[in-house]
Amino acid sequence: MSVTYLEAIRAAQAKALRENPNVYIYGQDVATYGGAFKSTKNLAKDFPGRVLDSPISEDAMVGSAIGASLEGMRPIVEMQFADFSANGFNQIVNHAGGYFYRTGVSCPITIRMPSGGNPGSGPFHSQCLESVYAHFPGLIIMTPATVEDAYTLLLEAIAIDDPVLFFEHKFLYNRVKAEKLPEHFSFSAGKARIHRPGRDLTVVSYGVTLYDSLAAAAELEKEGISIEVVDLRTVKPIDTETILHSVANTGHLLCISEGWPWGGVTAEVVARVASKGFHLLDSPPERMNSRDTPVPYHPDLWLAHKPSIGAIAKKIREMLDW
Amino acid sequence: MSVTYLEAIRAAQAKALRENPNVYIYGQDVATYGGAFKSTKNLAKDFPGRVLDSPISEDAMVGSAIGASLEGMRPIVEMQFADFSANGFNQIVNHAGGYFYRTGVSCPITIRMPSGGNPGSGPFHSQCLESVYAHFPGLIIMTPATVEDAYTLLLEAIAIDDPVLFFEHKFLYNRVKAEKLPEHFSFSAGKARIHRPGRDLTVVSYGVTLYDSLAAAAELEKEGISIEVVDLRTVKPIDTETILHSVANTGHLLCISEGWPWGGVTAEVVARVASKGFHLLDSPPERMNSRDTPVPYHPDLWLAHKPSIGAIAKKIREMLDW
Amino acid sequence: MLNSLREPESEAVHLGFQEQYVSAFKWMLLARTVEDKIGALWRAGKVAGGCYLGRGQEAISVAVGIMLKPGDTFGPLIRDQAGRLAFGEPLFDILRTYLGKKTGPTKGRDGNVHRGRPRERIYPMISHLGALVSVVAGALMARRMQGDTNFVGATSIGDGGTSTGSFHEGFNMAAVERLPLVLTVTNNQYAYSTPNERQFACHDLVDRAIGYGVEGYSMDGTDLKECLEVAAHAVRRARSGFGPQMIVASCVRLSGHAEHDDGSYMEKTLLESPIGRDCIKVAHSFLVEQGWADESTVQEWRLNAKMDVEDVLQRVQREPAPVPEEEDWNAFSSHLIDPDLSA
Amino acid sequence: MLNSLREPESEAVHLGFQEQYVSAFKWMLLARTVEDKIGALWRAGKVAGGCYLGRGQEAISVAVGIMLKPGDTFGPLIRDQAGRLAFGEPLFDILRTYLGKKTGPTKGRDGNVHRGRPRERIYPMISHLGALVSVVAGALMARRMQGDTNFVGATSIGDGGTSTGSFHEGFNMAAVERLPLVLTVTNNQYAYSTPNERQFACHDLVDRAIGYGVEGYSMDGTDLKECLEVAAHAVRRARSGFGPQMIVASCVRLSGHAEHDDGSYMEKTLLESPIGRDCIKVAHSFLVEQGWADESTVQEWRLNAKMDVEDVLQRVQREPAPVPEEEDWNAFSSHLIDPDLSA
Ligand SMILES: Cc1ncc(C[n+]2csc(CCOP(=O)(O)OP(=O)(O)O)c2C)c(N)n1
Ligand SMILES: Cc1ncc(C[n+]2csc(CCOP(=O)(O)OP(=O)(O)O)c2C)c(N)n1
Ligand SMILES: [Mg+2]
Ligand SMILES: [Mg+2]
Repeated sequence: MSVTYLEAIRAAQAKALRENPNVYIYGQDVATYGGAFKSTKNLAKDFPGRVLDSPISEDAMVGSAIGASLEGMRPIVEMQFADFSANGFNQIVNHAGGYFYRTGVSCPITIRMPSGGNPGSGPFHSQCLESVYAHFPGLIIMTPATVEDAYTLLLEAIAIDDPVLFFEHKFLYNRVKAEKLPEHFSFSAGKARIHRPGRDLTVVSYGVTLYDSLAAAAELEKEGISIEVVDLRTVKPIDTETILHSVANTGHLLCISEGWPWGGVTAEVVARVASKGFHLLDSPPERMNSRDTPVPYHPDLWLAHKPSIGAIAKKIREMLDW
Repeated sequence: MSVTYLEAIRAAQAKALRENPNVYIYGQDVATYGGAFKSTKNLAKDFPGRVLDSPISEDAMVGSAIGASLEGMRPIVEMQFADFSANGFNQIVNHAGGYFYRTGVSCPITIRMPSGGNPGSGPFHSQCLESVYAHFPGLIIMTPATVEDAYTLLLEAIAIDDPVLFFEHKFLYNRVKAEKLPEHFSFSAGKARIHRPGRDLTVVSYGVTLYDSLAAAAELEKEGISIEVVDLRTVKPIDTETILHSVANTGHLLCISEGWPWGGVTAEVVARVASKGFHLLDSPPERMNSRDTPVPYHPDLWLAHKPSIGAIAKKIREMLDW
Repeated sequence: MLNSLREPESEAVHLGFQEQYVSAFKWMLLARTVEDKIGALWRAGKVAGGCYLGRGQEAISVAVGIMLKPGDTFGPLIRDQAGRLAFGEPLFDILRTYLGKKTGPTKGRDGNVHRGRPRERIYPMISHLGALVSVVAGALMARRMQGDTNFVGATSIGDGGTSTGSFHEGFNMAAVERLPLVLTVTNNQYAYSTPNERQFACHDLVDRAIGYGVEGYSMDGTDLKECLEVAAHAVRRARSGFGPQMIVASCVRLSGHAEHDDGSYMEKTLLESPIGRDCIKVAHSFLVEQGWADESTVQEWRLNAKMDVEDVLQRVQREPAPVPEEEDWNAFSSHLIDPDLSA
Repeated sequence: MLNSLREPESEAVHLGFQEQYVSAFKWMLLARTVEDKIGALWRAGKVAGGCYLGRGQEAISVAVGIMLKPGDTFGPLIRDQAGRLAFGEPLFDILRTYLGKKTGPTKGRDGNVHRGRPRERIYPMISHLGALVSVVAGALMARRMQGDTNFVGATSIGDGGTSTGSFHEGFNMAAVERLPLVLTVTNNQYAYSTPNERQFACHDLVDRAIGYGVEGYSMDGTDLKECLEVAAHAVRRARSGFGPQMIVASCVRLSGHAEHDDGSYMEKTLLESPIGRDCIKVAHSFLVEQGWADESTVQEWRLNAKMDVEDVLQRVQREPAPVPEEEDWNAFSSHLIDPDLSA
């Protein structure tokens, strides 16, 4: 028996629906169809009246979740693709985001954001928008990379009293597996994790590039280079402490994301380490991102658009030669 | 005779309308009323049929400008407040932003974004959104601080073949003045400027915080500290070269913005300097931003929400003690 | 003129109508009074930011507000002072918010029309027009999921706000879900300076009701009697399971868009048209005609309203402003705070 | 059934109608043929990403496409293969885009339905539904400002797409500006898996026309004759200054939402209803009944379509894919490139 990342997301939603009568799911094609990626498969049948198809109205989907949360509900909104959240942008950043600060009343909604690239998905079904939303006050931004995190962070997202944007990576849906789902766990949003300990250089990443980083680390190990890989897990808040601790041990930082380069997670991480951990650094902190263009459709272009394992390894070798 | 920042914006539009029959202005209350801030005052009268009131439809305002630009027009869209561009977000980032890369055809639209805080403006009429849009490929982001730049950069925005978001700062509208508008000038988008030369520390800023930085520099001058102040002018592209050149002279970097702290201009600038100019730095590069909450309404809270002159001076003193 | 897509049951002046009318009128007076005061404070430089008043729209607003019961949901818009008061918003909230007091519902973090009491189901608006429609709809969906019955929600929008995508998505969703939502479209002929003909092309905004598949009414927003009748009818229909109700009320904004705007672009003839009447004057005459009040009674009510406002204002003015040093710069209600950003 | 808000002039089968009908039918065959081929390529793993076909919607799409003249603007949606061809999009564009060829209009940067030729006024769609309505409207505004006359623009939307705020804002704007925009709402009963009753609550989407103040028609989308008549009428009205036209066409999607979807959630009875007919079969019978073509002629047309598709496919398959090393990673067309990001 094994569980995929996608199944973990479905299982977390089923558990939340089962244990809390105030949880419901709202989104396009989530009911009978079970969602474009089948992440709500069977849930409408198992929880009648609590998994509802919405019109193609991202603004109103989020707005309605805000209203329902004020009535004590714990709505889960599924965006069909994170890219379409652009149409719900105002409700997310301006309505949900500032609710607590402006009114003193919290707005516990969870928005599921199927994110990231797949070959052939193109400019409008591939985006990594975590950095855009993280810029706004009041939104918690989760970016699980592992099956376990997909499960526990989603449960935590639903439990948290603030709006949470849950960036699940589509490329991982059926590609990563775990033996089984954790039964005992404590919530840990906002905490990064040393995914792979190492001595020589710290790679900070999350989502799909975590795996590319691990693959590069495995390659470099053969050359005697020991890489520590930190999985951010939550990009807002960022766990600066864990990052600094790692950099203190290695003296080198490379931050990697599939998102666009201007002002995203990698800029934030590098800026923090440069400010707070300047004296820990033995070489300039570096970052890698996808190219500053729309995500291209053709699989070959797509591969060249984002940081590859080879490019990561090359960058690390250069950094350590410095 | 003197010209305000607001008058410069009006004058640039008038010049563009006069010189190019394809220029027109579209926005809420821009015609008879002359715009919420009067930045299109009299233009509807002087250029009949070319300054048009739009419905309250930010998405369609931007969409229509995209279509018109494909027909050879040079539309200027006025957002009543930059904050309301959230409702036109999808058209800006997904439609206009990637147009050239996807189709090979350019999309020359200018969107005017009255931005930034004023006492009593509150969470929805004060936002600095330049960093949000800069994250997306294909958008040029201008942030003029001076009367001259408000004039020449706006003319350049209209002339440029790409979509330009023009972040004019409302606090500056009637507060900064120039003797007269430049008559001879060459376009210079993408180039930063040393606004004030100095020896001891580089402050990089733009928009309203440029003035706070200058005031802090003046204060520190009395203490014998010589601050170089760089005005970014355009935050995408960022003129890394000018910044690095300045840091090479001073050895210290502080980047200041009125925007929110997570992943914005200051993170991008600090990350670039940390990567490319690591060896130039004699102290950790630092940044200052507004607080990570909605912009508060009460004038006292508002003042405390953003970097103050005093806080800037204090930070610099600390950095130079390091 | 009562012009609905489905004919409402005849709304004769029913038992209790006089009482309701008088009560509504008093809220209108109070709303006008407190707004006049806020305008004066604004002109005296005592109110920071914008100042958006509901002059001329009190009848429409109060009619909806007064029909709601405790437990119902209200999502008021810019010019809904009268409805807010009728639904139970204390005068204190208004003045504390306009004066930015720490004691107010937003603690000075937001101002003027952005106040609310979510726990008591008065939803604070964000500035982005149309955004509240789906929020109120979602609250009603939640009530239904929770098994509640006998509740309605009301919210409003201006002629300009109907052009927003948010409005369309929210109202369509309410129609699909057949929610007990009463939506008032207050057509005051202008959105800021923009006249109706630059905003929509249909004959009457109530023509949209059929396209959403909801019941719609078009009414004279300056006549309190008609406003009360239509609102009573619509709220009752919504409460009884007939789905969303759309009320389009015609009137004229009796000031500029805000206190900084003299409204000089407005068609002068509008004020002489029937919908250009001041609803308070219309109601005043009606009360006297009906013999429900005489001049001196109305005079007394006005005085009471003035005294109430003055009294609350006196107290609020002595209340503290927010203290920046004590401000909790944290937008999260959960334990998750980023130490790097909260500093 | 022709059901318009304002009665169109009687549309008898006019001179040249036979020619037009036959020509439209051939485009429909070509569209179906190339889509069948693309579906097969997709199933064979030769098409990356999604595969959204227009089976069953050819009559509606072609009717609009064929009425447009060179110089008009067309903003096609997902299932507008037939209309694209009729308006002049080369078969090459379709296959090059689906196969991600460097030679295609997007050079492999975007795929499938996102192709276009902006300079020739075929606008590429972005995925976000509704977004093209205002873009086409803006292009028409531009033409008018430039002093052009005698032009129209057409675009389409699905039943699901009508729930987007973009659609509402764009179409309302077109109505306010009284632009020559023909909007086709293709109601194929489902948006992906979501049936009409979870999408809107009005009786017929044409009920929205009156609310926008535009002329509206409701028609059977499986009958090419009716489609051509209504489209001709609407395009003529738009061209003659009667403002936006809304055509609501009913039909059934004859596949799943995309090739990965078997559509098993669809009501089985729909396919047996009149609107569940295959528009190509209906037109085929009509042609034979009218004596405009006999079986062998139709057979020949089908063959020609197949040969055309095969011929173009053969050539396109030999064309090069984009080469990552040669890719210009630059989203700006002006000289402004950020050296830090273009590296
Ligand atoms: C989405 C959005 N765009 C622009 C504005 C700026 N704005 C505030 S009020 C207003 C006019 C509103 O007109 P209307 O809806 O008719 O209401 P009224 O002021 O007449 O009561 C505008 C354009 C806004 N609040 N929201
Ligand atoms: C704004 C937006 N949200 C979600 C989607 C995902 N999506 C793509 S097609 C589709 C269904 C469209 O249904 P409809 O408009 O009826 O057109 P049809 O597919 O039936 O032709 C959805 C939900 C999208 N493209 N755009
Ligand atoms: Mg109005
Ligand atoms: Mg459909």
